[in-house]
Amino acid sequence: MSIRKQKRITSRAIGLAALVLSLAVGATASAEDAKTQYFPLATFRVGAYASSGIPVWAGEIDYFRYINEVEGGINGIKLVWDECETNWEVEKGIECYERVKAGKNGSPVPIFLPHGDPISKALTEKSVADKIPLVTIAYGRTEAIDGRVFPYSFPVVFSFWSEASSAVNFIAEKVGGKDKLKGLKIATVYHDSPYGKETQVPLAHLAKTYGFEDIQIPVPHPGNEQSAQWAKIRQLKPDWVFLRGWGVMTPVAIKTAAKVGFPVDHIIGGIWSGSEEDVRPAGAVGKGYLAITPFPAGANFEIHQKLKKHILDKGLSDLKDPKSFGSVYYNSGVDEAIVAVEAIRTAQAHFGVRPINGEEAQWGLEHLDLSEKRLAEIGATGLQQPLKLSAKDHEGGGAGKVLQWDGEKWNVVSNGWVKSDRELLLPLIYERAAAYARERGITPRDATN
Amino acid sequence: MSFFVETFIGGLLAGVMYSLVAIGFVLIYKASGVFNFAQGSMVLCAGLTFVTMRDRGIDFWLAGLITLTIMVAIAIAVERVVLRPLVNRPQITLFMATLGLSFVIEGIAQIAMGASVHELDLGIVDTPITVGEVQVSQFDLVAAATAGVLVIALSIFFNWTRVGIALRAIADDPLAARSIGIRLQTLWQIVWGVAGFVSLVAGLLWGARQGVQFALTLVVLKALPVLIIGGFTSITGAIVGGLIVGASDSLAEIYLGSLLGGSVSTWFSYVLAVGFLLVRPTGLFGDAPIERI
Amino acid sequence: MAEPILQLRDVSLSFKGIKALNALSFDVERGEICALIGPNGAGKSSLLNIINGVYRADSGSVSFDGERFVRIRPARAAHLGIGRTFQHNALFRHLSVLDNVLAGLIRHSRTTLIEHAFGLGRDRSETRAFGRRADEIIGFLDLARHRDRVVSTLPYGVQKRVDLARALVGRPSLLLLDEPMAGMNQDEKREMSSFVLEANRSFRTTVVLIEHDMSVVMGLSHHVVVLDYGRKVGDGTPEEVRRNPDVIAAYLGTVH
Amino acid sequence: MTAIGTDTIEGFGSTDETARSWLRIALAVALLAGLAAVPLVANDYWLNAVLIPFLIMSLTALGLNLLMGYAGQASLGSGGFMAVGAYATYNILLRLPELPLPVNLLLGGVISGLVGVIAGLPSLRIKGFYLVASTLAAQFVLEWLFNQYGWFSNYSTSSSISAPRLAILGHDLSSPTGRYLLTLATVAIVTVVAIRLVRSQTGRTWMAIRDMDTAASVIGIPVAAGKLKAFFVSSLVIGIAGALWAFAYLGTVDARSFNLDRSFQVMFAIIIGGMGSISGNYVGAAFMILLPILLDHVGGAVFGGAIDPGQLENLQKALFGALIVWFLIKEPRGLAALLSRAWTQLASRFER
Repeated sequence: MSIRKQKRITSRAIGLAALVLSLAVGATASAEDAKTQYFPLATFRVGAYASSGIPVWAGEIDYFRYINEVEGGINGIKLVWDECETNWEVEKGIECYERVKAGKNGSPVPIFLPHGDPISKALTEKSVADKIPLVTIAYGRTEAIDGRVFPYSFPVVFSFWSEASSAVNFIAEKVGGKDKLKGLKIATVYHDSPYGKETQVPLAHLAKTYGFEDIQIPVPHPGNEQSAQWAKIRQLKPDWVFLRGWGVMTPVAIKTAAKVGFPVDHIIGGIWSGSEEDVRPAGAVGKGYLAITPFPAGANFEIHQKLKKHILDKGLSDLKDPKSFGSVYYNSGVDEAIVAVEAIRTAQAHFGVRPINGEEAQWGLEHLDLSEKRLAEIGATGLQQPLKLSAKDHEGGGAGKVLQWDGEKWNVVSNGWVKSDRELLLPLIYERAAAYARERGITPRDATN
Repeated sequence: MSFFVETFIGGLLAGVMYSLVAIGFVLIYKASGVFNFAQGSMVLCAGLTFVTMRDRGIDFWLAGLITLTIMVAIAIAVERVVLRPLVNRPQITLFMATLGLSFVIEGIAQIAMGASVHELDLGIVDTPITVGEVQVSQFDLVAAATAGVLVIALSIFFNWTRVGIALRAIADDPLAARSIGIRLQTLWQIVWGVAGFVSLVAGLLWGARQGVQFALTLVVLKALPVLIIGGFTSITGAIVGGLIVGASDSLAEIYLGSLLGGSVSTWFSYVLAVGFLLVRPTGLFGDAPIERI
Repeated sequence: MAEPILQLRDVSLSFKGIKALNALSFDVERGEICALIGPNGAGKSSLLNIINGVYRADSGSVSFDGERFVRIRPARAAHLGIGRTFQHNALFRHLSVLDNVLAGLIRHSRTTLIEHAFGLGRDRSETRAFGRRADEIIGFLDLARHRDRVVSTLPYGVQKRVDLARALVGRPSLLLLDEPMAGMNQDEKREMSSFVLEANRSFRTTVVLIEHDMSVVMGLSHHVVVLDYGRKVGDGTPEEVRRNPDVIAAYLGTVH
Repeated sequence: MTAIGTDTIEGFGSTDETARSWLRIALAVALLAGLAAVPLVANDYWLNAVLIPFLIMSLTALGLNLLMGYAGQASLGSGGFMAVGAYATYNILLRLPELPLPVNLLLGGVISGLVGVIAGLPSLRIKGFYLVASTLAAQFVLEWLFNQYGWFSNYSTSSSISAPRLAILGHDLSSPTGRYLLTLATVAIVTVVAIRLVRSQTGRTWMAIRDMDTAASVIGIPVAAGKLKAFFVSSLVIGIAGALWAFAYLGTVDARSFNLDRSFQVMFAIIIGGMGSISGNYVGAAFMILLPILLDHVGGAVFGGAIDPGQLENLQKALFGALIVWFLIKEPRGLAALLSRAWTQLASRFER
């Protein structure tokens, strides 16, 4: 055998050894670490959507650090976390989930944050089998609100259906009441993907209820060319445009809207079209653009002062770009971390102060009650809406604030939280959940306990 | 009717944007016989480099010059390190190698310059111009004019300079090129360098249109049908192909989309391209090889 | 006398305006060896390509075995019994000699994809039968020791023989050989000539061949057709052609 | 230059393998037995995230290799055909629940194969890289179709499809072990059939078309039928792989799982593994599926915490790309040829 070949084989053997080693290290438990609470973070720092993700993890990690540094953990149980790259792809997301689901160093996984709509959908059933709750804030399967059918999926705070309904209600607020919606034309320009289509059903229902005209205009992925769609909008002349984009689609939509002369202050971006990263690349024409979000931007919330004092100013922040402090995505990370931490706290109150496992965290989530009072204690008044979950309601909130871009930053322009018509939509959601249960042969849980 | 015209013109102008990217492919295909998938990453890299320097306060033209230098350097390096060792290998292998290469360029560009989204302002005002009832975007007109200038410049370059003539010669016979007195390798590097320049222009215009971000790499997907229709070896073909793809995509999205449910533009240009291929198996302007047995 | 196996009538062909064949007519009798000669560019290969359907004649017709056609698909020509070897190497280069020869039998196959996939009855018996036929030809052309070698690794002369084997194995009634001896030395040529002769005799295959070496042509063929710039300038027995002044002027005279 | 030139492949497809074939068969049986025993020791992670996707990717690569490595017709439509297989199988399971699972999978594959035949029609006229580009039309149309029309996903809100209950003869296969064994068995059976096929008349037809299609038609080989059969068989195998990808691996998918990136991944697998080689599919799939995971683990173990995670991820991506390019340059015949050389050396040492 030639030396070269031998070298090649040796190097391959080393590679293999390294794999085995790294897997083995991951599996060894050490008793000492079992006093920590483990949070695996599925992140996407590579690929087309990395720019939207990076501030989220920063907000999340900063809040975890704050809990550890200032509060000494959750009732003394320190948080540990590590990241796993998903590229926002289902396959890699599943690899991450499988990698972390057994916990780390003896500390169990209480909650998995899939950070990606398709990933969360693919994990729906695996998470039930593994008893690990998925918390998907403002994304994920809407019908998972029905916890009787989806015990381990938590589309908390603001589902896509609520997003659509709140957007409509904001328009009502602007035009002077829901009765004025009649006869309006509302065009939804959406990313043509399962995520984008989620709002078709509720909007059709709301259109029927309030008498506005529901126009649906798909934009094919990735959405870097939309002249046809906006030419159509110029022709149809809708009164409002509800923009549900993702990634590059949003800035291109705003720019193209300007090109055809559609007033940008009559475009309401959805949750994933409403960040600084979405509107900044559109440049000057983005001024006046609106967006509905459960994560209002701003760095003046009480929790932000604390984060600044204890984390950012001490150089502990995960934030690359200090400009992003208080941005929509940063705040979404903080929000998500608050929900996770409070769910653990709730579970601890029931099961005892120790690292909480998935099954216990599921109980914690279903009994989560983020009241105004509790939010004030955390310092998240105005940042997070009050939230009360139950087995029948895995969403809890269902309201968003509307922001307007002034060319530099977002300002809240809605009258506080704009509530969605949950009472109108919930029956439909339960119906769909029941249909899912029938198709899959799931017996819904009894929700009385 | 004005709606049709507007859609049509909007599509044509969008098509010019595709052509801009497609020209880079044509150049490299002519020189190295490879469909260079990494062109998209080069467009991203160019946009990102430029905008990063602008963000640091570097003068517009200086930033352009530095970016150009970097792009040409990358292009030449790619030619030397990746494509030359793969010479005489199946075309599909070369293609896949450039795809692998795009991972490298994207990875390194984002390590060096981050993954954030940047605004790129070229100072082009974009209020629509109204002619009769038809609106036309100023920005798109500027982009189209740029593409036009680029095509004219490249045509002059290929038809009247020694390098250009030699380049056309190597397509037929590598020995002929040598007889003109230009070394083949120098020639390759020059063409790759020019392709680097083209990716800079494309990067700037696309970057200004949608923000400098990762999605810039996806523009190659629209360049492909442009090239199939226009032929892999013709700059004129790239322009004509771009116009056809742009206009037909827009019209299909509106008129076919209302029948089939939208998003037809994800595939329409590809199906159209296959249609063209069935009639002319090497594209509208492509060179047809003669098979002998 | 029986009807000629092959009849060409006024066959013309042009490439981008240049006439490659100009109203060409001649017959090939059943069982003979017919040589096509002429300088390079005389249109010899084009003619073979028209006979087995690779090219389409602009005008004129071809009759083979009583069937008249202007345009025929190559596969159809093969099914009618027209075999063919190639001037430039056209073997299946990554396959072994045996597989190349077996490929020549594929058109006789009666088995289906499903039978191949699961190795069902008929597939097995057919494989055995084909193997026997292939081995027979391989033996006949003295290729047995190369049987399992990949053809692209074999010397040129051997590859030419494999090409012949691939054409012969399907027992064609007409065999078109495009310069079967090009690039060979005298020994190899002699060997190849004897194979062609042998094939003609034992399988009663009619042969049309293109060859430049006059000594080979004169020794091998019963009938010679001379082409020059797409025209027929001579047609007859080797002796007649040798004496034909037009031929001497157009062709033989120009050769050293 | 041909698009799929196999100029660098030597000796593939010849039948001079009888000498050591008993050894090979014995080894294959031992390997299969070993793989079947894996669930006894492996945890969920190994099964769900490593072995199942690796096996399915191997199967997909095998499908494409039949078309591209054997019949010489390159295609970037693999993702689309996987989607056809997945959605077809889903609908059969949904609408004809009484059919046994293996029949379902096969039927899904056959539907995918028929779609493949349609997508393969342009190959009768278009050659080389233009054909590659034209297969993209199939990829995009199919992806669009399943996203666009709710019927395919039984009108689920997210147009995604979820694995129905997987069972054979009453044995529940939804556990990781069950799904792994289902995948393994499918891969083993398809591999055996594929080996038979490429050594048969059909395989010879394909390789003749690949090596020289004009000569093939002249000697009477049915070139058009051969190409379409290659598209059929290839898409059938890829379709089965797609169904497994959806149900044995992911559980819930939408059409995006079968996008162009998937097609590229499969293409990489066979070029790196080795075109016109059965074992190359496994090696190539291992490269594409396992190497990134390995890089991630090694990167995490070595640099974890020291380097910013974003930088580390980008570094891994760049490194993976560089490795792809490096192997393409260094090993024209694919990693399978490298392993085969090593095997020959080993075997000759063994015999001595």
